[in-house]
Amino acid sequence: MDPVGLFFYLVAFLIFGGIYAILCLALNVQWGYGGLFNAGIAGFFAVGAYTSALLTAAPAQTHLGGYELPVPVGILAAAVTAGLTGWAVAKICIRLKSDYLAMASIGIAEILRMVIVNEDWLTNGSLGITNIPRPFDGFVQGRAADILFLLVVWAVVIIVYLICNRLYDSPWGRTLRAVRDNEDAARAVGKDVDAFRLQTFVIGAALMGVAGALSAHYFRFLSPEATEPLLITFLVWVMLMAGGSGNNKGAIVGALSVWAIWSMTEIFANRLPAEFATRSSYIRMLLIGLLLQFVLQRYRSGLLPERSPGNAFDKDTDKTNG
Amino acid sequence: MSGALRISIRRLVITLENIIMRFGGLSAVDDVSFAINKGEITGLIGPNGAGKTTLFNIIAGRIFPTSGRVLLEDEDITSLPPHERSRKGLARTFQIPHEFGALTVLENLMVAGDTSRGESAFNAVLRRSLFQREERAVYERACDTLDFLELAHVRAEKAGNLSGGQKKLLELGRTLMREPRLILLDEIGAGINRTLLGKIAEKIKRLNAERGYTFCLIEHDLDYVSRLCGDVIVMAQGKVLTRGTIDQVRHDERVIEAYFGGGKYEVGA
Amino acid sequence: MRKSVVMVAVAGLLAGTAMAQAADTKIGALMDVTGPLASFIPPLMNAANFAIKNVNDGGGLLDGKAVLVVGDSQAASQPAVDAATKLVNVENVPIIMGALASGSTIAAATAVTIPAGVVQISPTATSPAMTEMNDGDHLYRLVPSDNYQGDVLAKIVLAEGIKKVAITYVNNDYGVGIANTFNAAFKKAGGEVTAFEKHEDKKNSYRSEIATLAKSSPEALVVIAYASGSGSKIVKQAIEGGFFSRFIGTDGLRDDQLIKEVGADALKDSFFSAPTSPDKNDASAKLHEAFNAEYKEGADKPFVDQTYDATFLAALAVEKAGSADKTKMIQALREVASAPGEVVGPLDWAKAKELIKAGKDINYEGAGGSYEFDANGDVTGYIGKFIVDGDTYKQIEIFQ
Amino acid sequence: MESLMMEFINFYLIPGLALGSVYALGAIGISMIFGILRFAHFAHGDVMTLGAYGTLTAVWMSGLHPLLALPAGIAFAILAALAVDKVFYKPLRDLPTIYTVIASFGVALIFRSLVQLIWGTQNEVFIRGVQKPIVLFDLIRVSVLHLESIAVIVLAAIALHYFLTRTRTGRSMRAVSDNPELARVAGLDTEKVVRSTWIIGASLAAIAGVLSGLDTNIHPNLGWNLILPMFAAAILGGIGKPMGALLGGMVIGLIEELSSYTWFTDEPLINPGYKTATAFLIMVILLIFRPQGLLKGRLF
Repeated sequence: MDPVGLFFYLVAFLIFGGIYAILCLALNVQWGYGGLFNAGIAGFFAVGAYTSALLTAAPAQTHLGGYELPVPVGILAAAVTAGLTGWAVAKICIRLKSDYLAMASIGIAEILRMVIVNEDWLTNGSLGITNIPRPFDGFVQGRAADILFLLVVWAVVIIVYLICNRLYDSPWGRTLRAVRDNEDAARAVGKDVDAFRLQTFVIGAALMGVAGALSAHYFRFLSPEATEPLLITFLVWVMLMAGGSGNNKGAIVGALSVWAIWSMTEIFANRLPAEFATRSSYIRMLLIGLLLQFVLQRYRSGLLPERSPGNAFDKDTDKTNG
Repeated sequence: MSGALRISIRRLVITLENIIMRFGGLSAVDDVSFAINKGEITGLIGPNGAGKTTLFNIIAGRIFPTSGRVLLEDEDITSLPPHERSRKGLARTFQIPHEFGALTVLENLMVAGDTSRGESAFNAVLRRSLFQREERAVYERACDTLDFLELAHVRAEKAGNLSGGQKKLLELGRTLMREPRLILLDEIGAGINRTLLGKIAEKIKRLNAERGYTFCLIEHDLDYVSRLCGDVIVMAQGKVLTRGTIDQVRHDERVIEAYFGGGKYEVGA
Repeated sequence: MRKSVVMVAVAGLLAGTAMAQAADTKIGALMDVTGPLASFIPPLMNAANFAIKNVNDGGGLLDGKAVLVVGDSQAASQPAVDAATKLVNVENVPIIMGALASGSTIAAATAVTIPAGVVQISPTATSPAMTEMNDGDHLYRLVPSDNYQGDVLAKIVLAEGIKKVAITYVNNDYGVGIANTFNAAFKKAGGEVTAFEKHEDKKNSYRSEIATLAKSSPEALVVIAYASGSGSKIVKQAIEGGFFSRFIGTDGLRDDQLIKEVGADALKDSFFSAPTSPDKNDASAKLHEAFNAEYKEGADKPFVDQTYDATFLAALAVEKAGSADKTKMIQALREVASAPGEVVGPLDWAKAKELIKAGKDINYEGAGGSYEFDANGDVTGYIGKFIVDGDTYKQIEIFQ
Repeated sequence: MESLMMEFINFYLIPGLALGSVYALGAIGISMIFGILRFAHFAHGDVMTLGAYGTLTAVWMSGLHPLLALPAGIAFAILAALAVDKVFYKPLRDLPTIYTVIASFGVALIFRSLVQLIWGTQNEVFIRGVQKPIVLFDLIRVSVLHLESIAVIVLAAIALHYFLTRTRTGRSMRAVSDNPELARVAGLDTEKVVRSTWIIGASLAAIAGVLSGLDTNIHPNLGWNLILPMFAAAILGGIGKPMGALLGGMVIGLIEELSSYTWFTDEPLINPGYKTATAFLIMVILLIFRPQGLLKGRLF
């Protein structure tokens, strides 16, 4: 066993885990707080990834952009364009109820995917974008660059976590949860339900864009299969359900634990005899499907269920709040 | 109709003018006009399907009438969405409790407060000091309301876990979080036990007497109505049948007809 | 509970690693086992396993056996990077064969293998972008870049006397690359392209596209797609609709699957291009015979030759380097793959091991080509022209 | 002019209808499950795949024509659907639908992995070689398969209509779909209704899978690749309206084929790369402006 290798696997594991954690936190804003069934996560992820990639990549004949802007600018721009996309989507279909919103968002994500794959002038189509930089690219070479990138990713995770926590622990978050629990009652107590949903959708979409940007910088390469819904939309949903929707810590824990299962099962699969080399991958997918059912039936409120943020004023009044 | 004559225009909270509500071919509300007097507890009664809840929904803005006007004091609010009516002081409860299930009891009340600064996502993340005073005020009002409703012991409980009666109290509490000009109570007494029913009635009376709150309530239990309401409006088949004190309407032939289809019974006896 | 899962995972990991013999050497393989290319994989997996089997039957690798460790790259960047990370860091492989799709190959290379200094040999990735990549000489491939096959195919078509074609290509890295080059080369050489349309993979009906392609009566339809994807469907529906009877395809279409779905009769006027081995080399035939003896079928499937060769080359590089030290792989790979040196071919592991032991230089001439890597890690390679012959394909001409 | 007309019929209209009939058969099940069980069944495409593979196995074992071996595939698909309903969906029935939706996503993964494990990943075909089309009056060229598809969908529509209007179970199903609260009060046997829904949905899915397999080939992603257009069809027709779903499927199939017709110029109206996007675009537009669908389906 090579400890150095294991260390670098852990680094890579945590980079992926961090990117998924951001996606999960973003979905938590939309679903956990706001009750919006967004099944088009991959679409916002892709918009963010392409925005940042096109702005920061080296100039190329094959696609638009290549402005070599600094990576943080790219990431911010990713949040803005993904947020704007989210705004447009929400403007059209925020009034739709649960499953219908899911259908509409899948449909829109698929349309976005087709635009990415078809509009060669913009994205270089299926050939993808190469030479996407990472932040601080000049400083470190080789595998050590991963450590630096890990720090960048988790710095973003912490920022996103803090943002989400502040949103949660505020009248804004409280109202949003009220909208989620009962739309009519929220209206009856003076809340503009559509406006809250719109904001939620935009904030979530922008954060998803950030995750997309980070993944493009991590791979240094971006092509349309980055929008694969199985890997982005579906997996993120599973992570949030497993971690505990409505709970930011739960979102991060869910992202890391489901990603651990997804990634580490392959190491087992590799221990099977050679005859199983192809089959082990199918068995792995089968097990993931079964595990999901297990989580849904046994841990349906997640590892860390939703908790009310508590009230700062309670401390100086009484101790009944738990 | 003597009630309407008694009061001057300025004392009307809500005025309905020729409200018609059609669903497909059916008229749920058929040319209804009446006004609700400030500072009183008005009862709205009638058999099932009379259009009472539809009318409530029209007043609260949950649905919009096919024709007619709704006035809040002198202002035409016919096309105002429900949340804006709520901000103008129109509060309501629902027939089936509409609690915010995953929120604590305290949060359920605080949500209903006026937290316009804290409801900005930008402030929530970056300028949290901006809404602390507002939040404090809402918190204190919520605590007072909990004490008033005797719900303080469950303040940290998730609202979804409350009993049916406690949920009704909570709904009532939510209407008190902003200074309400009119509180619409849709069968607040339905499906809860006698003791709690008495308690709710007492609270409503106190709110009316001590704070001068105006109520309009839909209720089936006429004894209950008689304990609370000085003014009763009777509806049947989408129309207003009559209006008066509970004793007047109880003995009104048309009311008996509407409730029992003809027999000579005393309503609610 | 979750903690215990992770604990078990780590424990299993340690146990699993302990199980492998100390003297065995791992060869990494990135295969798009699940995902959109899944239908290609079984014969390719056999090819990789067969190469490892040949190594072990012929005396093993270094002082022990060769062990193939497969990572599932799912033809997408994210799983490719994840799988490559595990191969490099957990399995500590000195060299990696794969991945198959250009996208997963590039992502794995830029994010993992290049920074980690591990040599990666893709048997099939054709993207032109790989040529210019700043890869520190770590990335190789055994098929010519799209630019090459497209150019050659244009020559083949014109040589057949076909002047007017319609082109349809699958909208992925494979289809777009070859189609663009072919289109440009064909026009430049005086051919006429009546229609140039991409299509989506995974659809059930391409009839309206085909009807549109058939306008202005081209002589043949160039189909740049995988037989197990949209390729067979397009050919079949074009024949059924009576639009085309003559088809021109690339290695993705030149698949037994096409004959299985369309039938040999309908393809008698059609021809195909695919990377191949030089004229006199019988390596391919030799490999196919042995392969089919082992697995009953599949030797003629696309990319089987290249996958076998890539795995075999990876093993040769390790043997040549004399240890599983990843830093020695670049030089070792270049030495065993290129002339000069005594020629060895597929199945010749014992001979190769002997020669390396004796300190002689060897030159692997594979079933899919002779693989003289240029400075970019690319090969020029040979392109063969194939026609349908019974249930399979026959090579009738070779271009360089 | 006439030849243009014929070209339109032969190469756009009839293939569009044939494609539409596959979508329609799948969409009926989706629409009924959505209407009665109230969730979007993401594994429905994979039920189609199972039906196709079940039939394929029966063809291999018996040597029958695929359409004759179809009952075996149908039985297999029904069994699979009932089993997953019992084991995976039923325990979640009282929870918010999101749980069941996610569960069905997982079931789709399970089905697909099982197919890959049992039958492998390579494409299979029912019938080898090209089917020569029938030529009528020197003008109309139709493939036998397309006639079969259209015949099957007509038969299915008649049978379904009969079932839903004339049988007690069928009427119960419609009642539950239209108004579940009322139906519960009326004391309908909900479990029986649920079972019938799965049986019908899975049977039609299996037929769709086999038709699709006959038209092209059979592979583990066969149904999964069709799931989104089928959802679009179900929504287009109105959720909970089987006949609407049928119509929706036809419309989506036709639009996909016709979108790349050279309507006004010599160029296809829509870049064929965007063919599928047309289905989604219609779905999204419909969801926004007429979420109850063409035939006034339920809204939740």
